[in-house]
Amino acid sequence: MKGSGSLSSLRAALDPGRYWSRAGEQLQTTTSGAAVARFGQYAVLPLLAIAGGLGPSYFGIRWTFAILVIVMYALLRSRSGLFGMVVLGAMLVYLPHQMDTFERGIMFDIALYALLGIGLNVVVGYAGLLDLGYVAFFASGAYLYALISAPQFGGGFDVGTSFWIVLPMAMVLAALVGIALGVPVLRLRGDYLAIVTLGFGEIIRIMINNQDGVTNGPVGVFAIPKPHFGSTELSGPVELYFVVLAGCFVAAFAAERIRDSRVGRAWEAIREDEDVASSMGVNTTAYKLMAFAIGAAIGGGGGVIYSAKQSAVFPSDFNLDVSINVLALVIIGGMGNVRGVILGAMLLIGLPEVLRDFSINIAFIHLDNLGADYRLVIFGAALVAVMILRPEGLLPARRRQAQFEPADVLEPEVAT
Amino acid sequence: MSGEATSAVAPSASAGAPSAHLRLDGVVSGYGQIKAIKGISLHVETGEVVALIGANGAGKSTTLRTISGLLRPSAGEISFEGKRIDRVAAHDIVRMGISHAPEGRAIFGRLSVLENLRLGAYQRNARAEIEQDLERVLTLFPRLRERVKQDGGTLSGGEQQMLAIARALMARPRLLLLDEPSMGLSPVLVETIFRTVIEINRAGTTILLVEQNAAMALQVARRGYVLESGAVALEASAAELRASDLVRKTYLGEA
Amino acid sequence: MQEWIQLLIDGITIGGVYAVIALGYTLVYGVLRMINFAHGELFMMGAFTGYYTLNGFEKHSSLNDSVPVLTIAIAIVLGMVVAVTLALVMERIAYRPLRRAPRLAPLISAIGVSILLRNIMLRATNAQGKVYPKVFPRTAVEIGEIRLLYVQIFLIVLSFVFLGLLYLFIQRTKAGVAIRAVAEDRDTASLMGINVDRTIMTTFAVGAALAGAAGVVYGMFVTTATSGMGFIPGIKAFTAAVLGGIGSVPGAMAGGYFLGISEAISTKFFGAQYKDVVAFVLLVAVLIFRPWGLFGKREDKRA
Amino acid sequence: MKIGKRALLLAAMLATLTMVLAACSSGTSSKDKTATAGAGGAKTPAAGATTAATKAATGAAGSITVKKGDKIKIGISTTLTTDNAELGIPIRDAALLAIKTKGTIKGFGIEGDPQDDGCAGPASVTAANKLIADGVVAVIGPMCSGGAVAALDPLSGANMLTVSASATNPSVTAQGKKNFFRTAWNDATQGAEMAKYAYTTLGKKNVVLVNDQSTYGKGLMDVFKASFTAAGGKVASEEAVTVGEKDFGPTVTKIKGESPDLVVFGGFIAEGAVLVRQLKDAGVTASFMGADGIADQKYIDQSGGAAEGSYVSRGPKPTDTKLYDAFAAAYKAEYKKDAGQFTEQATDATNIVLAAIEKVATVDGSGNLVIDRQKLIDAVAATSYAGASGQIDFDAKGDRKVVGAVNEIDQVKSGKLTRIQ
Repeated sequence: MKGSGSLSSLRAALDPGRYWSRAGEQLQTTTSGAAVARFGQYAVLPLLAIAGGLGPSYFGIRWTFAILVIVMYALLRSRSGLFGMVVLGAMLVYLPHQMDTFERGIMFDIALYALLGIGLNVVVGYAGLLDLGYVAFFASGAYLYALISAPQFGGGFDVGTSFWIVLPMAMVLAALVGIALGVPVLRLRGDYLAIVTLGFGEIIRIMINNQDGVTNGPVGVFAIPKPHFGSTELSGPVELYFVVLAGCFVAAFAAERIRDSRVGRAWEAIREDEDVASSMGVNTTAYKLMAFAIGAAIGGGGGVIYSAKQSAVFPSDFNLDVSINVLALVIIGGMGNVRGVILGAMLLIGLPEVLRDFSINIAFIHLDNLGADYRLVIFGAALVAVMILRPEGLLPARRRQAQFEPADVLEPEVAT
Repeated sequence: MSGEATSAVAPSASAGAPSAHLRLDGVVSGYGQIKAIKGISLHVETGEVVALIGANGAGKSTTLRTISGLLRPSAGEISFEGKRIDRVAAHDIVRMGISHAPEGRAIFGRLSVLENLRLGAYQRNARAEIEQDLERVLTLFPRLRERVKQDGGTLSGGEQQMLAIARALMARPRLLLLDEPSMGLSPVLVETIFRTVIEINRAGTTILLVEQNAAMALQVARRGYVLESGAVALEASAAELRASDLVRKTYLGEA
Repeated sequence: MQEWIQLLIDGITIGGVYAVIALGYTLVYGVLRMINFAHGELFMMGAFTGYYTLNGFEKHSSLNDSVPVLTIAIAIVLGMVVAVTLALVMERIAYRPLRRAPRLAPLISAIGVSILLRNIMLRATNAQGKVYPKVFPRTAVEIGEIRLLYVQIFLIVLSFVFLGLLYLFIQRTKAGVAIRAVAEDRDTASLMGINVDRTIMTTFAVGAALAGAAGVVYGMFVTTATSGMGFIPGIKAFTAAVLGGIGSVPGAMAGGYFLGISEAISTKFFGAQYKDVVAFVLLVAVLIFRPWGLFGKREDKRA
Repeated sequence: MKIGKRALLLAAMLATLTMVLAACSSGTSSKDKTATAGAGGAKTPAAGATTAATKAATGAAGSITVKKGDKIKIGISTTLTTDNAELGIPIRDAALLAIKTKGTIKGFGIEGDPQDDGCAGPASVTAANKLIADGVVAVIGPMCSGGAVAALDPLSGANMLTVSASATNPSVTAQGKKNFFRTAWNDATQGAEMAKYAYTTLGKKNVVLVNDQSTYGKGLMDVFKASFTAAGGKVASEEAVTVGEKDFGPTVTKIKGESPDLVVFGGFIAEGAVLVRQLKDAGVTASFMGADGIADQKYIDQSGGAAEGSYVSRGPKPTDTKLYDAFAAAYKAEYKKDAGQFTEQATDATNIVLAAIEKVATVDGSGNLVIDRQKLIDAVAATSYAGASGQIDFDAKGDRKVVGAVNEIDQVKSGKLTRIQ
C-alpha cells in the first residue's frame, strides 16, 4: 500500500495537468504546493528526454531526436494554437534535412506509424472499438500497390499503374475490407472484438503467405518502383517522408473534423454506452461500419506509401506486432487524440531504434553495446513505466482526462 | 495493507460522545471531483433504527457507501463504537461489525442463493455458528429456503431483496446499513420486508435505513435525517419528521 | 480411422495446453476485465525453470535416473513457484497501479511485460534453445498405428487433472467463491468482507501456477525451451478463452480442446499453414451465433 | 498565470529550436567525421529539392574518407533478437573475428558495427540505414533473404558494398543490384543439388516437403520440388510448420499417413530439431533431410538424439577442408564454441571485403584513407578467393560460381555432422 502511495504521488508530480485539476483547491492555498506542481510540470520533460534518447554526453544517444521529442511534447501539450503549429510544422519539414540516413529512416517510420495511429484512433479512440487486426488494412494497401506496380520478375503483375492512382484505389479497397470485417463482428463487444480482429489480421497475413500464385508467397514482392511527383522520383526516405507527413496532416485534419461533427457525436455515444446510443435512435451499425471504413482507408493509404518506400514487401512484414505497435502508440499517446498519436509514434517507433546507439560510459562503467543487445528489454520496461506514470496516455483527450480522474476510493470501481 | 488498516483504527477524536454507536462528523465524499455529500454529521445510537430520507441524488447512498468503506471521505471523520473507520478498507469494516445491503440489491447473479448467503459470512470461521445463522435467516425468509440451489440472478426482485438482507445478516452485524430495501417492490412485499426489518432490529441489530419511501421508513424508524443536496436539512424524531411541513410536502406527497 | 484417432490425440495434447493457459487468461479477465498479454510468458518461464531444474539434477546428481518422479515433481513445483512469484510481482508493479486507469492501459502494460520477459530470456540464454535432459523415456504406447508417448500421456492426464482441480477450487472452496464474487461485482464483494486485492492476487497466482506447471510438462514433451515459445500458445489460449466465453472456467477448458482438435483436423484437410485460418473462422462462426462464446453468459449491461 | 506560463513555454521552445538547429549543423559534420562524401561522386542527386538531403547523407556515392586516427568501420547486419539470433550471433562473431584477425589496413584500425536486422524486411532496412549513417565502408549481411531484398534498396542507393553470408534465396540477386554479392549459395543451386542427391544417390522416390513459411524455407522447397519432380520423383505432399511453435503433432501424423521414404525440411534449427524428433517419436521411419538452415551442431543437440542419421545439405563445398579446419579451430579458440552454420561464409565475406579495401584504399596527402565505393565494388566483383567455404568467384549477378566444389551433404553420425559427399 505504501508503495502505491508513493507511486501515485510520483505520478501526480509527473502529471501537471492532473495535479492542477485534482489538487487545485489544496495547491493554490499553499505556495510550496504550487512550487511542487510547477516542478512537476518540468519534471516530465527529463523523463521524456531520457525516453526519447537524451541524456548527458556519457550516454551515447542521439541529441537531435531527444530535443525533437521534447519540443514536440511541449508544443503538443501546450495547445499553443497557430503559432505552435507553425513552429511544429517548420521543424517537421526542416529537421529531416539535417538528419542522417538512419534518422531519416526513423522519421519516415514514425510518420508512417503516426498515420496508422490516426487511422486506428478513429476506430479505437473515437468509436471505442478495440481492433487488434489493424495490420490487415495496412497489408491490403501495401500488397495492392506492390502487385500492381512491381515487375513480373519481382513477383508483381507489372500493370504499370501510377502510385497516385493506386493510392485512392487502395483506400477504397481497404475501406471495403474494413466493412467486410465489420459486418460479421458488429454484434461483438470489447475483448471479443479484439480477438476476432486479431484473427482477421492473421488470416490476411496467412493468405498472403500461402497464395503463392497471386502474392508470390513468402518470397515476397520486390523491385517495387518508387512514385514520381511530376518528373521527380521520390526515391529517398525524405521525399517519401514528406508524402506521409502530408498524409498525416490530411488524415488528422479529416479525423478531427469528423470527430467534431454529428458522426463524431454518434461515435461518442456508442463508445460510452451502445445500448443507450441505440435507444436514442443512433444507427449504431452504420456508424460503427463507418468508423471501420475510415480507419481502414487510412491504413490502406499508409500501406501504399510503405510499399513504395520499402521497395519490397513480405507477408512477415504484416504480423501481429504491427497491430500491437499501432494500438500501443495510440494508447500511450492518449486515446482519442491526434496530438497524442504523434507523440506516441515518436516514442514507440523511435525509441527502440534510437536505443540502438544507447550506451553508458560513466567513469569505469563501459556498456558500449547496451542498446544493441538490450534495446527491446529497455523498450518493454519503458512501456510499463509510461503506462504506470501516465495511465491516460501522454496527452489525454481533454474530455477523458476529466472522466478518468480517479476518485479517492479504497476499493476500485468495477471497470466498465 | 492490514497494517495500515489497524493503525487507522485509532481512538476517535470525537470520543466525547461515548454512547454513539456510529458517528459521522462533517463528512465530505463522492466520486472524484463531484462531491455528493458535503459535510454530513449524524449519529446512530445502539439499538436504534435511523432513517435517512431525501430525494434522488441527495447523497443518501453515497453516505452509506462512505460508511462501509467503498468510498473514502475527503474530509471529516467517521467512527464506529469509538473507533475511527474512515481510513479502513471495506472488507475490514465488515469484520468490525458493519454490514451493508447495497442499493439495487447487488446479488451475485451467477452464484447460487446458498453461495450468496455464505459469502455474507465470509469473514467468519466458526462453522457451526454459520450453519446456525443460515438456519435463522432461512427461517426469517422462508421464500429463500425454497430457492437455495438456484442462481441468484433467477430470483424475482422481492426475493433478491430478501437475499440481500439475509446475506448482510450472515455477517452478524451490530450495525446494518440498508439501502432502499423497498425499491421496485409491490406494496405487499414492501410490507413484508419492513416487518422483517423490525424483527431484525428487535433481535438486537442497529439499523441505518436509507429510503425514498419516506412514509414507510418513518413508521419503522425512531429518528430520521432529511438529506438535501448532500447536507443534512433536518434532524428529528420520526414522529416530528412525519409532522414537519418539509417532509409532508416533499416526501410524503401530502398537499 | 487410426489416423483420425491419432489426430484427435494430437489435438487433445495441444488443446490441453491451450486450455490450461486459457484458464489463467479467463480467471484474470474475470476479476479485472483485463487481457493479461504476458500470461504466455509465464508458461515460457515455467518451461525454462523446468529445464534449469532438471538440467541441474542431471549435471550434479544421478537423481534423474534413479528417482525421475521426484525430480519431475520438483521441477513442476519450482516451475509453479517461479511463475507465481513473477505473476505477483507483475501484478504489483505493472497492473495494480492501473486498476482504475482507462481499461486499455493495463493491456499495454501487459504487452510491455511480455516484451520485457521474452527479451530478458533471449539475452539470458544468448538466443540458444535449451534442451531438456532425458528424464522421461521417449517410449510410446502403440495400438496399431496409434502412438502415444508416455510424456504425452502425462501431459494429457495432467492437464485434465489441473482442469479438474481448478474447477473444484473455483466451485467448492471459499477462495474460489470469493474469486467468482469479485469477478461479478468488486464493490459488493468487498462489502461481504472479501479482500479484493488479495483475491485478485490469488487469481493471478492460480493462473500462473497452472501456466508454470504446464510450461514444465510441455517443455518435457517438446524437450526444448526458447524465449519465444510462450507467445503463440499465449495467443491461442486467449483465443480459446474467448471461444469458450471469456470469464468462464468451463468455457476456457472447452475452448482449449476445441481449438486444439480443430487445429489438428484442419491440418489434415488444409495443411498446417491454414490451421490458424480455420481456427479463427470457427471462432467468428461461433461468436456470430453466440456472441458471448460457447459457455459464456450474456454480459450484463455494465460490462 | 496561464498566459505567463504559455509565453514562457513558447520562449523556451524558441530557445530550444535555436539550439536544435545549432546542434544539428554542428552535429551533422561531427557525425560524418569518420566518413564523408567525397567530391566527384558519380551519382547525381535526384532533384533540386533533395540536394540538401544528399549533402547530409553520408557517402551516398563516390568515396569514403577515413580520417587519420579513425577506424575503418565494417557494418554487420545480422539477427540479434528473436529465436533466429541462434544463427545470427555466430555470424556476427565470425565477422568480428575476421576483422580482429586482420588488425589493420594501411595503418588504419578496423572495427565491426553489428546491427540487428531482425531477419525481416523492415528491421533490415532500418539496420541498413543505420550502417549507412554510421559511415561504414561495407556491409556484411543482411542475414536473411527477405531482409536482404528489402535492405538492398537503401544500400544500393548509397552504392554500399554488401556481401551476405547467409541470404540464399534466388530473389536476392534477381534484382541485379551491382553492389551486392553473397558467399552463401543461391538456393537454386543448393535445392537442385539436394534433389539430385536425394533421387539419385539415396534413391528416394516419394518425399514429403516441409517448409517453415519463410522466404528461405519455402523458396528452397520450391526449387527442390521442381528438380525432384523433373527427375521423376514424387512429392507426396507439401506441409508447413509455423515458426515459434513447438508441437507439430498433427503435421507429423499427416506425414506419417503419406508413408514417404524421405522428409525434406526447409527452415531453421528451432523448428527442424523439433520436427525431426517428433517424426521419430511418432514412429516415422522415413529419412530426414535438411539444408544449411539446420547445418549446425545445435540442430543435433536440440533434437535430443533424434537427428541421428539425418542428411544435411550444406551447399557446395570444396573437397579439401584444410582452410575450413583452420578457421574452425581459430573460431573455437576465440569463442570456446564450435563454428556454426554460415560462420565460414561470414568469415570469407569479411575477408573478401577487407582484401578489397586493402586493394583500393589510398592514403591521401593529409594522411586520410580514401576508399572509392565503385572501385571497391569492382574489386570484389573481380575476387577470386580461396576461403574456408571454398573457392569464391562471383558471377555478374553477385552469386557464387560453383567452381571446384560439390554440394556437401553431411549425415549425422554418432551425434556429429559427418561429411558423406
